[in-house]
Amino acid sequence: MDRVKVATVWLGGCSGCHMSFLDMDEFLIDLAEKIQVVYSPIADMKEFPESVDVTLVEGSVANEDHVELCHKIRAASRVVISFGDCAVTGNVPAMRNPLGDPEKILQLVYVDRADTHPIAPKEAGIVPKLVDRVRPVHEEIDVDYFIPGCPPSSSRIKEALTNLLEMGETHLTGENLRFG
Amino acid sequence: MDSNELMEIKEAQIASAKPIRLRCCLAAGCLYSEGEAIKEALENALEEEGLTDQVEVLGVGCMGLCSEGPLVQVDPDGILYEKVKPSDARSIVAALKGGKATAKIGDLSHPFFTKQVPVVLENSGKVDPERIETYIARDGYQALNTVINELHPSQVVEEVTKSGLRGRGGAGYRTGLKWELVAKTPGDRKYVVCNADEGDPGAFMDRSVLESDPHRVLEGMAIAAYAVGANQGYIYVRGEYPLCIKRLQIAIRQARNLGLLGSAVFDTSFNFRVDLRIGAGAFVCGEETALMASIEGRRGTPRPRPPFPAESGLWNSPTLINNVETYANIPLIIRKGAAWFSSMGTERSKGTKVFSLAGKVKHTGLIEVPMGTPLRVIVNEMAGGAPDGGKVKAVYTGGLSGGCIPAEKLDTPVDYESLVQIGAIMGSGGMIVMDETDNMVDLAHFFMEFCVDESCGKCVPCRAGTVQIYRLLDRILNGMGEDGDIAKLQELSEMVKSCSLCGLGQSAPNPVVSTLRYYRNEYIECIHKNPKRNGNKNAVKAAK
Amino acid sequence: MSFSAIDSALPSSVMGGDSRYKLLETAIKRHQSQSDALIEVLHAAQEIFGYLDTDLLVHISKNLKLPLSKVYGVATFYHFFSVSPRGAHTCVICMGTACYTKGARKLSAAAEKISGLKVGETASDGSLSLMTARCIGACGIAPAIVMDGKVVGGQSEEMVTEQLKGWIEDGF
Amino acid sequence: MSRQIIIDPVTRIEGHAKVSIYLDDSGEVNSARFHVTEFRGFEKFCEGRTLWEMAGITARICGICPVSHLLASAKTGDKALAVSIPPAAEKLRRLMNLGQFTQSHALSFFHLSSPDMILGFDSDPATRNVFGLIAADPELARKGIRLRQWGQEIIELLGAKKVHPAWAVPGGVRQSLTEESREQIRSRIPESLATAREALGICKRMRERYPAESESFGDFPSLYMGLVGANGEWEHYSGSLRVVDHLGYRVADGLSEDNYKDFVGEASENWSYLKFPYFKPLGYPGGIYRVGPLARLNVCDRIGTPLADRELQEYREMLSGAVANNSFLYHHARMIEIIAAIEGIERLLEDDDVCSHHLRAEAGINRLDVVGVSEAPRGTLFHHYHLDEDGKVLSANLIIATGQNNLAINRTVEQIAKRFVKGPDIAEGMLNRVEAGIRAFDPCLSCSTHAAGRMPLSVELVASDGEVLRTITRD
Amino acid sequence: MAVKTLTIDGRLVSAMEGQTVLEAAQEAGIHIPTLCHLDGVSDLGACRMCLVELGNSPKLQPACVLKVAEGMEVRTNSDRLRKYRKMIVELLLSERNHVCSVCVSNGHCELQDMAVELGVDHSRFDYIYPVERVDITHQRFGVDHNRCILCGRCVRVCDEVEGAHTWDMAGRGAKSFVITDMNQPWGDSTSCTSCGKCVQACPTGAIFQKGATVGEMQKDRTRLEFIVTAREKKQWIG
Repeated sequence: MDRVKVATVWLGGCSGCHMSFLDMDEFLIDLAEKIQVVYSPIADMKEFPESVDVTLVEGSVANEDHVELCHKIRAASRVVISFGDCAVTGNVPAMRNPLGDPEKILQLVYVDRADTHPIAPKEAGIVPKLVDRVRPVHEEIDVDYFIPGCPPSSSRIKEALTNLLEMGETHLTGENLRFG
Repeated sequence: MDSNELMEIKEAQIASAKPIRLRCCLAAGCLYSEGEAIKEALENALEEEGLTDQVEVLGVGCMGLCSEGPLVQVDPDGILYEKVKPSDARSIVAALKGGKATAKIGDLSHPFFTKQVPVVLENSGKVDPERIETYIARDGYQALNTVINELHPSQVVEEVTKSGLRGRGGAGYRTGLKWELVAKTPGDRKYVVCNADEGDPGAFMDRSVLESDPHRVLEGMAIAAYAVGANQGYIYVRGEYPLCIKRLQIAIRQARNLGLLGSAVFDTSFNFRVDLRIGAGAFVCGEETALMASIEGRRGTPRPRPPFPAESGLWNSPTLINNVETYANIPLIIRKGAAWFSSMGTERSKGTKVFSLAGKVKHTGLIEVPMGTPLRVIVNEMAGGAPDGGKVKAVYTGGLSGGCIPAEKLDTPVDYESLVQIGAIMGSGGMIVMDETDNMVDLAHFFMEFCVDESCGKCVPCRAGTVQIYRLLDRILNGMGEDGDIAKLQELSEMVKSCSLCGLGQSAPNPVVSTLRYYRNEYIECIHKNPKRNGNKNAVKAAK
Repeated sequence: MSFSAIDSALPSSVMGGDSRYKLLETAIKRHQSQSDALIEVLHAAQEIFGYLDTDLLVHISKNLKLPLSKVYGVATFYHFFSVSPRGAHTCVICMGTACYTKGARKLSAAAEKISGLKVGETASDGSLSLMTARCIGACGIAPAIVMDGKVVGGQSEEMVTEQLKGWIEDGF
Repeated sequence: MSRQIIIDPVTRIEGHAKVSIYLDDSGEVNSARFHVTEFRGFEKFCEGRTLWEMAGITARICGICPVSHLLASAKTGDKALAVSIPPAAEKLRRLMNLGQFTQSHALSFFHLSSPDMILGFDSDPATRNVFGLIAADPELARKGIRLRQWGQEIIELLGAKKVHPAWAVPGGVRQSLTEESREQIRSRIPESLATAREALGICKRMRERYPAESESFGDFPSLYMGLVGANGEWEHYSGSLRVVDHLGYRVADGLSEDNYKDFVGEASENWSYLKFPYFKPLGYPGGIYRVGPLARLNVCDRIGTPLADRELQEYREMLSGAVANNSFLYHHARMIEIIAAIEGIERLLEDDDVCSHHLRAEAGINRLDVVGVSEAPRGTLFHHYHLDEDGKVLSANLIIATGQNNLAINRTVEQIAKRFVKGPDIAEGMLNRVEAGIRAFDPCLSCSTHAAGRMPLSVELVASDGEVLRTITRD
Repeated sequence: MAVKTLTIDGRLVSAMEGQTVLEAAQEAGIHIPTLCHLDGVSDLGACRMCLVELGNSPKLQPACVLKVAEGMEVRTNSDRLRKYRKMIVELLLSERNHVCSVCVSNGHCELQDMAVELGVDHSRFDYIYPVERVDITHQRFGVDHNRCILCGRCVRVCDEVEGAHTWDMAGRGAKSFVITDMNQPWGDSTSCTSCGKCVQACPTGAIFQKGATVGEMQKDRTRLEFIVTAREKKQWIG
């Protein structure tokens, strides 16, 4: 049997969900027999593959690179899963939203708070422009399943993946849905 | 005050009237367009011409055809001058002696006038709202006299029940039934409240009635108070209507001075005091439980019903709440009888209804027609259809809680049931006409902006749901809509409608539901304008 | 319902016999200091003082024997009442349906553009307040606006801009 | 004509970044830059939050070293309350931090860097990852996974969550260990130590196996900064800051975090969301310094636990000078630190205080301008809050380990690029070395700003006027 | 008082006249979700979580204020109700800035519990991200308007149980917010008795004990219940 092609990506988040993924520990070894990681920040593939079975998206949509990557993911993935609270709700990165214009925040951090050489990062093609409003992934693309949590515990991730691999779908219920 | 004195006032007033009267509209629309100045100019012109013995100038209430205002009508010959300017005064006076007036002369044979059946508006434009005598001269307060002196309260209730009158505030609840309920509920203290918090966008019937004929409403309330056993009344009137407030204050004072309100009305043991409560800019206070909260000096937030006001209203006492037009019908029902009243209208909707016409029609203003009049007659004949060669696209009735009626359905008669059947409601009587240039998504957006602004914030569906509906509409209108948005709108609308605490929330989605029902294509067109639509989430998924 | 009255000293304007407070006393007395008459008293206070500042609301709470938060809650529920001063000039754009269908939104956009304010805001120098109203009842002359209390009808974007420009240039 | 190579995303680091390599007309590397491409704005949106939430919020900066932020923030909070926390609380905080050192260092080595070292820098990029390691050496992989798990478990047993426990608080900690938990941790010490020693062994052999790499992965003089204990011993939680130069000379000693602004400055660049802290007395960009395992071993006199001290001694003997000036040695230093951490954990567990219930000092706000410091696995971390009288944050400044390595990482990238990247055909392995050089620092870009990559790795041929002439893409 | 018999979810239940459907259901062990309801204070029927279906009526009624009646047929858990409740929770989550992960009430929050109960795995509605204040001027307590769901429990418990009426609701619609006294800093409130009932009454992390860190704020409803029982039933020992 072909292994299920899995991608994990990471947008505006802290990597905690990926860490929680790794916290499945020795189950990862079992998992390696069933899945093939075809794209991930912990692997070296540089381009998102053209066809993926399942993509786990950690993080919120916070800059224009994320927007572009989201659409690429949706176009290439059979199943897209919002992975963790940032992807599901916007969570902590979205705390900047009530402050309004991100340019003002950049000004504070890089110009006002610099001891020397104050300049707000802007180089085109290098540092992506921030979107006005950080948003959850499903506001940008259609999302099939949601794994909330900050981060979702490894047992929650395990359950979601097991369901998906065994039954082809993964609607979490009960305590497994708790945000935060 | 007794019946004889009332007759004396009436006769004295009739006797004092001069042979020719220039009735000068001083209701809000005309007043804002120099109504006072016109009246003054006319008086000056009469002075100059030495006609003050034979001609008098009366400041009167609304004559209906607001779009052609300011209006001046000559009584008794009936000539109606439209769009009068103070500079026209001299020629109007001259015309009394055979000259030619510079002002435009209105066509009184136009259906706008001929198809009207004035019941509530019988005195509008005829009496001076600031002089009680002019009301009494037209049989004012006679019904109250009859009721107090000749009828048992239960007979009054019966008469109202028999008339088939239904609440004119919107829902169409049977007025007699409501009265009966309050009358039957035991309580040391009962209240009668007049809901004059007319807030629906595009509705100005109540304002007009109060500005033009305030005593009629006071009389109706007094009759109601007698019927249900109340001694205290409140009129809750919009703060946005300063002229109404002023005229009501004058009217209450005058009626009290004559012993028609206050203690010992008509020298009987019946006491009825009326106080004004001035709204402070909250649409939700038109909802009866919110209105009562506001009268009690609290935040105007509604509470769940039951208990209904009839059982537990103001200060937990039985309370009768009717709207302005409902009360305004009462004196005539008593005077002319329930049978007369129920001879007008349709099987289940009796009497007449006042409508305010606004939007894309030639003649905007106020009309009163028998229930059951087809919309087509009102919109195309009376209001003259769309102006500037346009085409009527739809009529929006019932204000916020109503719905739109597409041009194809203009043959629908205006009565409670027929309108509900096509997804609109009678509502309080606001009628907004849209033409082909109007975008229905924009209309829904306008109404929803209103709802967001006016939601009291107490219950979640209305407070947060309307905001989300508004955001969706805003997105669609601005060309940022997505394919799933219409379904989302419908789902939200259904929830807000089913779950909101009060009428405001329950009807808030109506503009969306009703425009979606008939003009879904306009929504789709807007969504298709989204430049990013091909890259949007649903499109991408579909392309997979 | 009980109320722990606040005994803090009233502002000097009250103690100093500000004549406006006397007017307010009269209004309160007219309603026999009934707590139910809060909205009537607020109407009176707003009329006398132009807006309802905290001291004034505290004064009203005390006189009507109402909790402070209740008075503030009521004062901010109703759009007629303002807890901050209005501008020296006010421009109220009617958003009634008749006015709306005849382009009221364009008028408000024009007013926002020339004044740099958003509807509902007062200029920081206190020169101008921009507001909207629900139907002022001047449907016959739509679109209508109320400039410093005077209703003017048949407005265009240019007319609004012109008038506001005058105010802005003149300052107060 | 010049060319620009962009490596995007840089993978197998904590957080994503890009690298630009600029080639001159002859195909030689002219310069290279390391870009961090994401920004979240913690410093701004923390304004208005309460002091007591800061630990929980700032922990969300990073999912790998949330404990570092938790501790730095709690320590800043201790100062705001002006309390000294109960001894048990300090011991427990140390325990959690050592648990974190273990898991984070294990992650850095086994999950992220070992694929290069074990499978080879030029091995197939499709399998050059932890799953490739699982396939190639399942036993080693399992050991690595279990070592990290043990570290995470310590965090979980204390803080109820492996990632983002909200446990350390201003004034102390919320919970101590149960006796069972203490035993559970203790029982796996031997296994963990064995794995750590095995990994250290691998690291020791790396210099021989990859001589070219070890010479060029950030081999240059710089300053080093880190905490040291009262007696100059290795420190990860408190103590004072020491700065040494490339020869081991103490440039500054006994520095307090309170005065960090006197010796740490921050600069910004147009091309990175990661700021550039520099040693202030030397100015920008001359004030280049390194933090983290390499620096900590350079600044301390000794570690203070027997096994680790033995390894430190051997390590120092191996070095040509008094200090290590080569970033390749970060791996080696990191493994020594794991051993130090395990020994430290063992020692702490012997103390019954770890099961104490006297854990928290309570007080109101007593100081308004407060700075806290801790050693994160990848280096010194500063939290600086300005509070109002009620404890609301008026402003926050966070200086993070990887930021402090930013200048050094940039220099490393350039050094490696100049050594390995040669036109006209750019082999994948050449570029992987550039990334591996970054991995040596175990950068935590989520901390600094958090980054995410997007575009494929591409080599762009750029004309001098900036026009892209040709793009070569690597899968 | 007369006993009324009604059916709730097909079960025959008897209740005293004057009791609400919610009380009757609770006594019968039938769970109806609530948010603005708080035992011991008056009910508003505002959150709409407890809406139930009645007989053939299309109108939904809030169980917390609906009085039992003879022969009443109540359904508390239809698909339709669950769908609406779920939407209401989504609306609440998107209305203000509820960042569960860093909230003092994370794990002990009634809104969060409700999301779990109703299977809310994300909100379909746009997050509004309003600018809200945090007030920690009070010596012992704080209020974070970002997490307020405007249920008004604090207002009622302060008025009806403590009798201070420090809290009330100001503004209107989506711009409503709870205030202390004249919308002044809580610490400046002259009426607040610092009793802390509002803290215990608040269903989310909006009102909290100062010093509470993330996830640490656990509301203790039993203390409130104790006071209410003691007052109403003159019963001090359970």
